[in-house]
Amino acid sequence: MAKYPTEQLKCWKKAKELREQYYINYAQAKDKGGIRWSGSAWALDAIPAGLGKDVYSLTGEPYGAAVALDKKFNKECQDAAESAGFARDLCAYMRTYWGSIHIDKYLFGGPFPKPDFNFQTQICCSHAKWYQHASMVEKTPDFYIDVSVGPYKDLDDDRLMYVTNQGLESIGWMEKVTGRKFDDELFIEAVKNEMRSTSLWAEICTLNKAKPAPLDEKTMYSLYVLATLSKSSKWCADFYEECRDEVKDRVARGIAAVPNERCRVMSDTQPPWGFLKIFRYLEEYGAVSIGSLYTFGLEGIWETKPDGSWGPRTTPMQQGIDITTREQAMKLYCDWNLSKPQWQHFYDPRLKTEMMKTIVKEWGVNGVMLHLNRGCEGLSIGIMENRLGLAASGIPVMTFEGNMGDEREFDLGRTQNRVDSFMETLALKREFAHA
Amino acid sequence: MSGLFDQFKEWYEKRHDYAKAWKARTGGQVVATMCTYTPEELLIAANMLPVRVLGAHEPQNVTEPHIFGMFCPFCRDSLAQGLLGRYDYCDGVTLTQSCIQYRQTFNSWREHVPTVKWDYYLPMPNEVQSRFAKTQHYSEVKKFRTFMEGVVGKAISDTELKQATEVVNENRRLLRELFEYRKETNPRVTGVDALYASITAQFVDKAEHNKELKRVLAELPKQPQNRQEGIRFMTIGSENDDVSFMAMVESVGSTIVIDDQCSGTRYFWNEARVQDDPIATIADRYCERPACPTKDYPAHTRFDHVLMLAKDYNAKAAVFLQQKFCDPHEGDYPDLKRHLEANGIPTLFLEFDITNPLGPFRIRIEAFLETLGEEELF
Amino acid sequence: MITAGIDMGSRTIKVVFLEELKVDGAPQLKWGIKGKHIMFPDELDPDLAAEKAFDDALKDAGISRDQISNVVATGAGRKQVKFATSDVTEVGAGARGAVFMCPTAKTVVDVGAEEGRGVKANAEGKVVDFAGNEKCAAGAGAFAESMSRALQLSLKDFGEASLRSDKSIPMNAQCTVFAESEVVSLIHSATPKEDIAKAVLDAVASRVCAMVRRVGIEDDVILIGGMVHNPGFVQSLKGALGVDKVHLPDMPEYISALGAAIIAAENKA
Amino acid sequence: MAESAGEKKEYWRWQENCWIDESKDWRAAKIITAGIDVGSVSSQAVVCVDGELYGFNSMRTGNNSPDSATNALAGVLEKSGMKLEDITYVIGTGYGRVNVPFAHKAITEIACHARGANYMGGNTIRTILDMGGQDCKAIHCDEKGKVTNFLMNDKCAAGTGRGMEVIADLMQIPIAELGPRSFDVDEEPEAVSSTCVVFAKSEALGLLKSGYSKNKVIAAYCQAMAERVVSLIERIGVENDFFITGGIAKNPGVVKRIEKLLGTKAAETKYDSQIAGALGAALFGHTLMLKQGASKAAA
Repeated sequence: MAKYPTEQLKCWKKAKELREQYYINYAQAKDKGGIRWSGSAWALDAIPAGLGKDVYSLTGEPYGAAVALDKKFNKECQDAAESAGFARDLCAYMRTYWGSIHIDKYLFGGPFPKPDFNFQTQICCSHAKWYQHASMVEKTPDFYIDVSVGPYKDLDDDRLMYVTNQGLESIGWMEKVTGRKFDDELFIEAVKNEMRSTSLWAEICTLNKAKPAPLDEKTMYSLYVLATLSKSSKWCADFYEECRDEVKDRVARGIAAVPNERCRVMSDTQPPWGFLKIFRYLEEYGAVSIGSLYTFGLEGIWETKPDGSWGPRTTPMQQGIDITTREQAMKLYCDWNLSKPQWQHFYDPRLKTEMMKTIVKEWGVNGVMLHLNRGCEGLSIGIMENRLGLAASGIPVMTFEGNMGDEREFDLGRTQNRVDSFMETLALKREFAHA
Repeated sequence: MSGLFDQFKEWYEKRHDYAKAWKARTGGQVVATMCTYTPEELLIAANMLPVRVLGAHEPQNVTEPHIFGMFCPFCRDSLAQGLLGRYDYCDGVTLTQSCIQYRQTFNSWREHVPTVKWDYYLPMPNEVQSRFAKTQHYSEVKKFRTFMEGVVGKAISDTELKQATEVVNENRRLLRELFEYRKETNPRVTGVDALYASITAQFVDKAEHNKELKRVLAELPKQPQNRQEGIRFMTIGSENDDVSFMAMVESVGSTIVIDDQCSGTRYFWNEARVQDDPIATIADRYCERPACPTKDYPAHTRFDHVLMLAKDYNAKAAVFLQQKFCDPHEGDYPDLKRHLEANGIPTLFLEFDITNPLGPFRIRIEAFLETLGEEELF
Repeated sequence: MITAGIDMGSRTIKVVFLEELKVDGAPQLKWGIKGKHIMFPDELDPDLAAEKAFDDALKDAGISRDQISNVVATGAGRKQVKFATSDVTEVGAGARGAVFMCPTAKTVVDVGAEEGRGVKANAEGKVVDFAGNEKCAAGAGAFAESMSRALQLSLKDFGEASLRSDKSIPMNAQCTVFAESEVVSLIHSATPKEDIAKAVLDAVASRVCAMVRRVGIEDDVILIGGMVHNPGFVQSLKGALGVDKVHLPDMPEYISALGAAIIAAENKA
Repeated sequence: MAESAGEKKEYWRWQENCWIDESKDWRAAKIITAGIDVGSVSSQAVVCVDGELYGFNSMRTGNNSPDSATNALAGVLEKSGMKLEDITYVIGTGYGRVNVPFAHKAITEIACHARGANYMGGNTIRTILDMGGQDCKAIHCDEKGKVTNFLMNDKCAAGTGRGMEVIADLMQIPIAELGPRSFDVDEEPEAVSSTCVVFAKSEALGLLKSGYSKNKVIAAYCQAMAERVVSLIERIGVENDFFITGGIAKNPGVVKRIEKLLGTKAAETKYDSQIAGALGAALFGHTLMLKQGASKAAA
């Protein structure tokens, strides 16, 4: 059965520790007089970094995903949000986060640590509502940066400056609500860190083009999560460098994530976090999920290389650009973020279909599994058009229904049944069953 | 009842016939629009007829391949109408950025409705409260103007823009005048009448619509005020043109006196403040209008606006008409409900789908009315 | 060589035997159906039920167990069949059986008790693409069945009644449970039975059709599953799909078991 | 068709029930009123004499609502020897409330359930949960039994009685036995994850295959239903005393679990919980008659 050698990823443990430390740091920030803020995993987090070296964030979506792994606590949160009158079809992470505030319990122990301010990026319809309600309940000041200026391919200076100006405005606001002086050097450093982290993460994903794949999607979740927590921190960028080197070494030595790799699939949108075993189930068929536009493009920043292939975006530092002023840094930083692959489909599903087709081609993917995620409107918008677009290109594709953060909407038996049918269309037989 | 609003009713019921006839008569282009943030002034200045796409409230099976079922029924119904060829007379389709759900309708429409010749996505800022929003929207409206000039093959002059703005402003003014009558005790204008008037403004030639509004406004003072108003309701939500629902509500002991909906007041509430630069006039107007929840942050400006409407129109209770799966409204609902109830306006929540079961809705409305009255039973 | 397919459904177990026919000079294998059998399991223990169904079927067809070279199981309980050599999903088995019965079929519409499915198949009967309904739009055969009960009609009369109606009453609810209330209210408002029957079958056909649209509707279309027996449904389905002809195979309930038996033979060959 | 072979038992079918209070003499009464609740699944008739419960009949709704209303009332009339003319005022409620041919007035079941609960559970009842066949309501009322707020399930049928019927059918266990059986388990299972009624069958079969006993599957379903209902009721808030009406009130497997989740006990009643709507209607009729009498007397 096993065709390839495999071994545990060495930096996996470190990633786990960094993640745990992050949540503890946030909870304990006040003990040392630090600053706490909360916002999205795609908030422009290099900006608050300019407030000092003791600034700690809590990003809402990863927090929701972390809660989703704790069935009992998750339900408590979801029920609390529902009792407050919020519909079940709203963003599952958002409901979890609200519920956590309403019951005043933090997943990692103690009461919910109230942030000094909420700092959010608005692209989907829920991101502003999320922190509006949170701010109302917590009585916390809130600031939003509207980044919905259309797809990156159509970006012009006016659009870029709209976002940049809001970023610059947020600095004065933060100074006012925290009483701290903003440090441009710290900010510029954080911008560089973020560019480094997100470009490196794209590079790590690129290494998964190798056969056998050195990483499977389930493992990638434990790695990419660090960027969703704190992409502008030095520890995050440094970790990705270490991780990149290890994955490179795995490729060189032919180490596989799934030793019986016979077929490569990709998924889409967040997985149903309570049911990651669906990836183990794929392995029973020798199918490895090499990633998704979600794992690649939520925190990875990409560009099309001269040879037409997809690879990590070249950072301004690599281009030899000297970043010296707040204004220059902000503009480069906004431009960088606006090129995020996972923001493009908000305007047109064809952009996402094309990116997925690129992944299929370059990563040697045999079939695509689309998660009709009832928990996230933003990432499942246009998903049926993606299905049509992929199928029209002759790419085998299946859909399954679920919810990233509300397991009541996922049906394991039915999903496995769908996977069975899909594997049959890919001419794969189940080889073994996990205990 | 015969009457005063029959022309609006006819336009509503035969909207496709109307648009086709308009096209044949004028030779102008018809544009499918998808959100009330669309700067119609620009389309009118280009001698086009903006037609807002509405659903048909019929079961359909054509959108399943395009939109996943957990998205808002209005968006799915709107797409269905395109896929079924009901808007085959529309030359172009345009969407001004609001909620992400609407974008699916627009994207699938521009890709799969074969009669579409051109399409334009206008990425209007969402954070209209930002002090940079108007500058940014100014830039976007300007780009739209340039695009439209390409479509019609000639320049759209400032004078044409100013004239178009005046026509649209007049329409807004007249609708406000009409809605003033709803403040009366035993109002002469019912919720159904008002809906016909405001929804048709979204697809009938504005000059023609203005003429009809003026005629109705001239007749209204002569109408008797003999309707028993019952409980005065306000409706809150996104798009609603379910006339049979509205008629049912008004048949069981209530009158709908005002709304905060994009099929109603949000569409026409504020006039554009005329400035020297016609583009600035237009861009600012849409940033200043009563916000859809999608664009209402950091401050919830809607909450006090809705309350003000309820007070001004003496609404005794509010009914939320929630499009199922509409996240922006679902996100506002609990806090808005609390805000209204804290200020003495009880609320009822109803969830709307493409087609609505009138029977179960009637039970809820009647039960709600019973909580507001029926003292003789106790 | 005789192979067998066993379809373990939630309420019935179906068995089909297939015999290889030797035709001199034929380039491809030909098969003939050797026997078929249907059973309603009383007990919920799937092992015992499968054993019993298979034994009864063997007896019925006059075949002994050692004549069977290969058994492929399909259906919801396919993993429970201990004596099966391998298994195949009902999607794969259904498509294979359907294309066997109608070699020109490209689109297979499979209407089961709970779920409707659209399958795009190639000339070999392999699945190219498939789509099944999501939660809130589910409900197929079982819904029609319980509604026929509510109207106090047999399923057969129910289907025939619908053919006598030319009304189209839209069903508003997506969820079948709510759709049931709608039917009840139609009954209360004294709507003629035939109109209600048509409304129900139109609604099921429309849901199924929405699924089939995902994979695309390409001629020829074949319908499999118990609803083949329901002429009213077939009529509604044609209307919804906008096609003139829908192939209706003989022994439609056995198509999945048949497909499994064919796959058993092909795997052996 | 092959499927028609074999008689199918209807395990989901619940008991029909007719009762009169033999200790009362209706002939001596001043005011006799009736309430008729025609629901989508069941119909009830209640007769009150002088504002007290006298008799009721509970039966399945047939395929004609006027007939269902007539038949339901006929049960009580027959048992008591009363005639329709003896009843001064009739109020219809429930889904078919406007189809009760002999009714003088129609009132929604929401108001009637609250009024009925106020009688059955006492005037300290503030929160009522009504679990019907296809819907589920959470109602708040004041000390007079007047509704102050209510919520109904929308969009999803999970947590309605229909789900229990499906399970009864699938498990081949009469519906009345489901509750008691749900406690006959070695350990309390977690709730089934998906409460979708339409997919209940496939989910239950999956559990059986994974080694669950029938009772354990039932327990997992009762728990899921309880959780679903509690999430509805928590949106409106639970204020004591708390009372459950409707068919599911007779299923201790669900009721006990709801009580556990809410941390409060439902008020007990000696009456059949299914008649609350019809009873409320009859009581409203009584109040209206009293007021009319009073106004006549004054006039």
